Amino acid sequence: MFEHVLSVIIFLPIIAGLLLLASPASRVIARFTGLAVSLSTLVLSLDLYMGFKGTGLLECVENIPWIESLGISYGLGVDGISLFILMAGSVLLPLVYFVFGTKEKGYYANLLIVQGAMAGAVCATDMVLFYIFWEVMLLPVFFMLGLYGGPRRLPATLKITLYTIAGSLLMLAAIVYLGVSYHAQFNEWSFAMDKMAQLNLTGQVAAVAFFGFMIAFAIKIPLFPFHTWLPDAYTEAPTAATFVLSAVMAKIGVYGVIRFVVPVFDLEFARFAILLAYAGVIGMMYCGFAAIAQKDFKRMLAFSSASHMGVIALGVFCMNIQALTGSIYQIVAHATSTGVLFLFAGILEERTNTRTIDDLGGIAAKAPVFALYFAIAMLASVGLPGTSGFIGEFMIVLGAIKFNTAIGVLAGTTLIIGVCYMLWMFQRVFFEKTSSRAENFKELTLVEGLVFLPVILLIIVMGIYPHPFLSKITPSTALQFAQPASVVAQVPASNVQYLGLTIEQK
Amino acid sequence: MMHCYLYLSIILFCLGIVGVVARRNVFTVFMSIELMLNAANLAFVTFARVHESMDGHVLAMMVMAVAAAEAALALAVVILLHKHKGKLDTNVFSLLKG
Amino acid sequence: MEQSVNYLGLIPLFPLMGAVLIGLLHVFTCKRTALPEKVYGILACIGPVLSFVLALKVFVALKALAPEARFLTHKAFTWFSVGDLHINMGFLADPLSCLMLLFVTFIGSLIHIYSIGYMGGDKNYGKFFAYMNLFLGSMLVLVLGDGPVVMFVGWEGVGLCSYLLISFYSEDRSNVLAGNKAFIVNRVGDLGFVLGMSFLFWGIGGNGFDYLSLKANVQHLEPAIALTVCLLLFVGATGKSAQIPLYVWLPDAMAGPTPVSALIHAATMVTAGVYMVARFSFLYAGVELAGTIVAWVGILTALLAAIFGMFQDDIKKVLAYSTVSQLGYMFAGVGVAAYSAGIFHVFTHAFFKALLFLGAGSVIYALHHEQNIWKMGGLKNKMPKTYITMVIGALALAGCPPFAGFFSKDEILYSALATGHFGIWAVGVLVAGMTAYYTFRMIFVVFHGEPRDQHAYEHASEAPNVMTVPLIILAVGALFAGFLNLPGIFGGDQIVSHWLAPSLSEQHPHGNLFVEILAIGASVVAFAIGIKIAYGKFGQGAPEPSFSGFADFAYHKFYVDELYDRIIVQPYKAIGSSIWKVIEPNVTDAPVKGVTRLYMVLGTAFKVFQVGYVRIYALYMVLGLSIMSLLLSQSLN
Amino acid sequence: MFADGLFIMFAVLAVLGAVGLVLFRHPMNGAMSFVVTLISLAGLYALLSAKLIFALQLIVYAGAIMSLIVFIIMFLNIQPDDLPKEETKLLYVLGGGILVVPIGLFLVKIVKSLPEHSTAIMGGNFGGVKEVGLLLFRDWLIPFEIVSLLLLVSLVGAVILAGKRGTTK
Repeated sequence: MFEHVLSVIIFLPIIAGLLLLASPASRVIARFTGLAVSLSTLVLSLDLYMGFKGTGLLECVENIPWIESLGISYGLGVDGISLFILMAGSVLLPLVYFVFGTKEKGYYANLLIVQGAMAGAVCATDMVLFYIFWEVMLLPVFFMLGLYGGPRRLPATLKITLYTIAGSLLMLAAIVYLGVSYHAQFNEWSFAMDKMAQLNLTGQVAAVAFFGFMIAFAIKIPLFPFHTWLPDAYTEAPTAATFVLSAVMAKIGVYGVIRFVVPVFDLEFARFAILLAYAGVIGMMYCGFAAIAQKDFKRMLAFSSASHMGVIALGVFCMNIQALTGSIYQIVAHATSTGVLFLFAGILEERTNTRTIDDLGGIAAKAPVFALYFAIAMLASVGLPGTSGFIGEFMIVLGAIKFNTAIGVLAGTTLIIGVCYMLWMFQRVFFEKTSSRAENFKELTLVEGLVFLPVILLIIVMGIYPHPFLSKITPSTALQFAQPASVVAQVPASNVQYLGLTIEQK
Repeated sequence: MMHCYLYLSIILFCLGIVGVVARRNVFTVFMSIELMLNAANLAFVTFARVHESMDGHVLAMMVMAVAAAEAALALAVVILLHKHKGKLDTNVFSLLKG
Repeated sequence: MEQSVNYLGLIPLFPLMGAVLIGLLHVFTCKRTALPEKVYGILACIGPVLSFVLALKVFVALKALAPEARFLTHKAFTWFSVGDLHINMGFLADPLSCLMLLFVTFIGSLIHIYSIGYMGGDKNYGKFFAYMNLFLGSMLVLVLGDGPVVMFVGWEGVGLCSYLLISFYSEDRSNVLAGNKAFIVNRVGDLGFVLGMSFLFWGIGGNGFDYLSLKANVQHLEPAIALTVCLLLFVGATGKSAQIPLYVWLPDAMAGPTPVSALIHAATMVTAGVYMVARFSFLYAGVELAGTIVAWVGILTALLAAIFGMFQDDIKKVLAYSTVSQLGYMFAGVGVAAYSAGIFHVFTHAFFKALLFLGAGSVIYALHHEQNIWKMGGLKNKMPKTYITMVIGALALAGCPPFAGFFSKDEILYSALATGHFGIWAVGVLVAGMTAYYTFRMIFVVFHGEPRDQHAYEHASEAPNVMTVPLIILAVGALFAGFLNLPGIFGGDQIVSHWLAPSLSEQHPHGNLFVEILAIGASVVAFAIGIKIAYGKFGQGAPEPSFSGFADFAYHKFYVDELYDRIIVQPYKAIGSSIWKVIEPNVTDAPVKGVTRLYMVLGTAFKVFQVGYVRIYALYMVLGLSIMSLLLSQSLN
Repeated sequence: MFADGLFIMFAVLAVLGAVGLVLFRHPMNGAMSFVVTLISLAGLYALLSAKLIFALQLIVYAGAIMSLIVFIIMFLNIQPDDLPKEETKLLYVLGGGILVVPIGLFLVKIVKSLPEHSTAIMGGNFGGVKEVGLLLFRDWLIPFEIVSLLLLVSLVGAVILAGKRGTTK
């Protein structure tokens, strides 16, 4: 692990992607460049992971003054929270190049750019830098969706782009507000994240800024009721874009909440946590219910993803260490399970030319390996113990019970809701009689089988032996609760009672 | 006396505006614009005299040069328009209507 | 701790490894040349048998310890640890889990052997054994887990296997639907389990979330929380063990291959709920109300299932309802705090019910997958071994002394009576009579009388040895298992109860001799009446009855499935589609659409100003300039 | 006093010329009246000691630019029918006049806030060709060159635009 490893992880794919766009490379060259770059990023990330000490503080810090008059710096760093989102992106994205080998040059180039931008957003420790990466992240998705998406891609593209940009602008305003308040309180300019935590924010304006951040992140997550862009975008997007959106980008929304909202707006967060938690739970149930009504398996997975994101977001809002850690663990688990499910859905779509559940059937008999992989990813997605999905879900429910009994009980219903639509879909697609479309379904090729194998194994390993992962997460999540004593002291007692707040004191 | 020159400049400028806004004849509109330029020139030269610095003169020269360039182009456009529509009415052209 | 041993983890590991190995072999060969069945058969039996051997070793090791310190632990690794939540992947063997361990591995091994014959010729032979091994491994994790969370791993694992095995013949939609139903209903129970665990953790879990620590801290638990936890855990148990209101999946689960029904849906998995309640006996013992609720739910389930069982015409459905009914007894047992009696019934039930199912499987096998009892008849001549063993099983099930079921069931009823639960006892005796009736109704219809389907009858023959030998072994168990816990009145010393005592927080009721005799007498009388009626109606062969009135109602299972469909499944789907079709576009998305519409409206409104005349644009400019001037001149001076 | 008299005369002429420009219907009349304004302005420049600008105003503006305009007007051979019918002209002039009043007042207010200053004719070389030329080539060289470029561009543009043939329908 060398000094500027984070910068390399971020900019290697971005530069490679831009070069690809500028050059007249053929599809094959584009694909192999993408593969090579993403694999080298993977190697670097693994190196980073191995060298990660798990102290809970930021590691691999880079800090170069950028716009000094405003105190904006090029600041990077990872801690136990961001590391895993970074890893999820690095580990999962190379899969796409293996699985989808015949796409346009722009497809691969955009994929590279989005990978770099997401890494940047996750590593940035300066709010302005974060905002820049946050916006850059959206552009490749816009192009991929608009250029290579399904037949009804244009409305979906417009909706996701405008919707998220609207949120981002609110966030920008809130960032500027924070910077100005920092200047007012400490008489120097800074947008560094760790300094923002010292801010003493009160009153209406702080609440408005809080919602500026929250809405931006809620749209990205997407948290109920800001999820309406999701079904169309996930369904119409090319598989790789859906994969990126669900597996990593949505998580950066949650990450943003943990990293920016919780430390800076601790008071507002404590005040509104119950509201947000209800939004998470209702979103989980709402999307879960909607999933059962879908005829298109990609759309069903989209709703399932939204449903799970509700649970993950809930974990953040519960304000205790179990739920928060569970949430981060679930982020990784969900990235591996649902992300892979989306890839499988893409394979299904490519090989059968349909997305309608009722058109399929009996694939398990035709492609046992594919069915096995799909089943494992699906079981992880429904949170079966022994797979990665259980640990996080269990901890979130556990934490939610502590936070608020009603929310905890409602959160638990994810166990039932998730399994209903998943099994229903699995039954229609993989069991029953082989349908005409599935008649010639090809089994995964050897390469595909081998490429998916590590992820499938990861799902199982993460379920059976999560301790090594958790031991890197917990120091950072524990730090998040290092200062809630002040929160407890400052929230009026009546308020605490009224909202039913219980803040972890550890 | 300076005030008088400036008041004159203001009056000419306002008359220019009225010409632009009120008239539909292309030539009149065009010359009203020239009038406004001249009003500005007068102010420049006045201030040059007041400050006893000749930068105002230079600026006035430049304005004249720009006016000349403008005249050349504008008249070319007028000729084109006349060729197309046979009218000198600005209201003939309303392609920007929403 | 010197009681820490390192081989406990291996017990579930053997079958799990077997499952992985067989599964991979199957997946990679099934599309090419399939491996010979023998390979799978042998591989599949290695794991269970090794586990059984290790279970014996555990038993011996436990036996050597003093009764009050009779437990072995094995901490494999830290599973997860966050804040004060520390979960180890740890295993605990105490008398209770050891008893479960022994019979699960024993019966599991037998059924594996039986399956070698029964599943012969199936194209998914390997898959079947992979699932079976996976099931056994999960069941052993459930039994051996040292805390509720590890138990939950097994708990869900067996649920998964149950799903996979019910939908084993996955080409048929109804089988898969039955599997879905089982998994989803189980999940409802699991929700209770998870919530129960969570409440328990926040109550007393901070000092360690395994049974030993929990047991040590149980007195710190607030009574209200304790009641909540007990009830929530019991919800989990009703799901897994098919009690009211979640029993509906078990009869449908008979869609799976018969050995599956025997192993999973009769002998082992479904008793997990009872095991769990016994495991948490330290908790339930402190909350009398919870126990009473458990007992009543149990006994009412027993009654309901017995009613259904009397009118079924599918041989496996009869057995399925009898299973539900017997599970009800077990819950009645653990509910009245007679944990050892409940567990003992689990133990004996495993033998005779596995026996009955395997016997039924053998009949079905002989008749080429015919399950309707009204198409059978007179088979006792054709299949003597099956007949005799099944009769033994039936006698045990019906509670005929001195078969296994008699002692265990009597123990439960006696405990109910002795602890003053007269209602439960009375219902229990009634159900005992009904059990005898429907069991022998089945036996008489299937084996006695004249063959109803001559063609099938002629082709029927005794099953191969690999199938009959397990039957015989189980029959021996069904005959003699009861003597292991011979009550004092018959001169026994209740070995099993004493063995279990260290694990359970139970006080044995000190009923007097009169109560004991009353209990036994009533049971025997009920049995006799039941069998008498059955013989009277079906002993000499009877035509297929047509039901009317109450019988018809019971034949259709009181329309509970239809009711659930109407009040849960259909509304669920309706909510789903109304969210998708109505709420999502019209309510949730309305603000977004509203904003777009607002832009449209504003655009149309501002379009008016775009008149297209240069002059007017200049006018706007001047207007703006003028207004600005007005404003600015205010600020001048 | 003589200078004041001249100023009043030129000012009145300039305003009258401008009013004529705005009001005359035919552009030719307007152009002629505009020439009056330009020449009066040239006189005012002279009064302000801007010798070079005075000359340029006469030569370039009143001479070159205006003759170009007049030439084009005559070239197009405008008949009264070609002219737009501006029945509501006076209304517009009135409206425009009302609109510009605030602007004018605002400017007047600004001017009033400036200190009064004499504009007596300066002797010496102020505003002479040499001085302005030196300034132009010393301090204003780059803008000067840019303006020359602008003229070139407009020249080319005018040729291309006006020289288009056959595009009429």
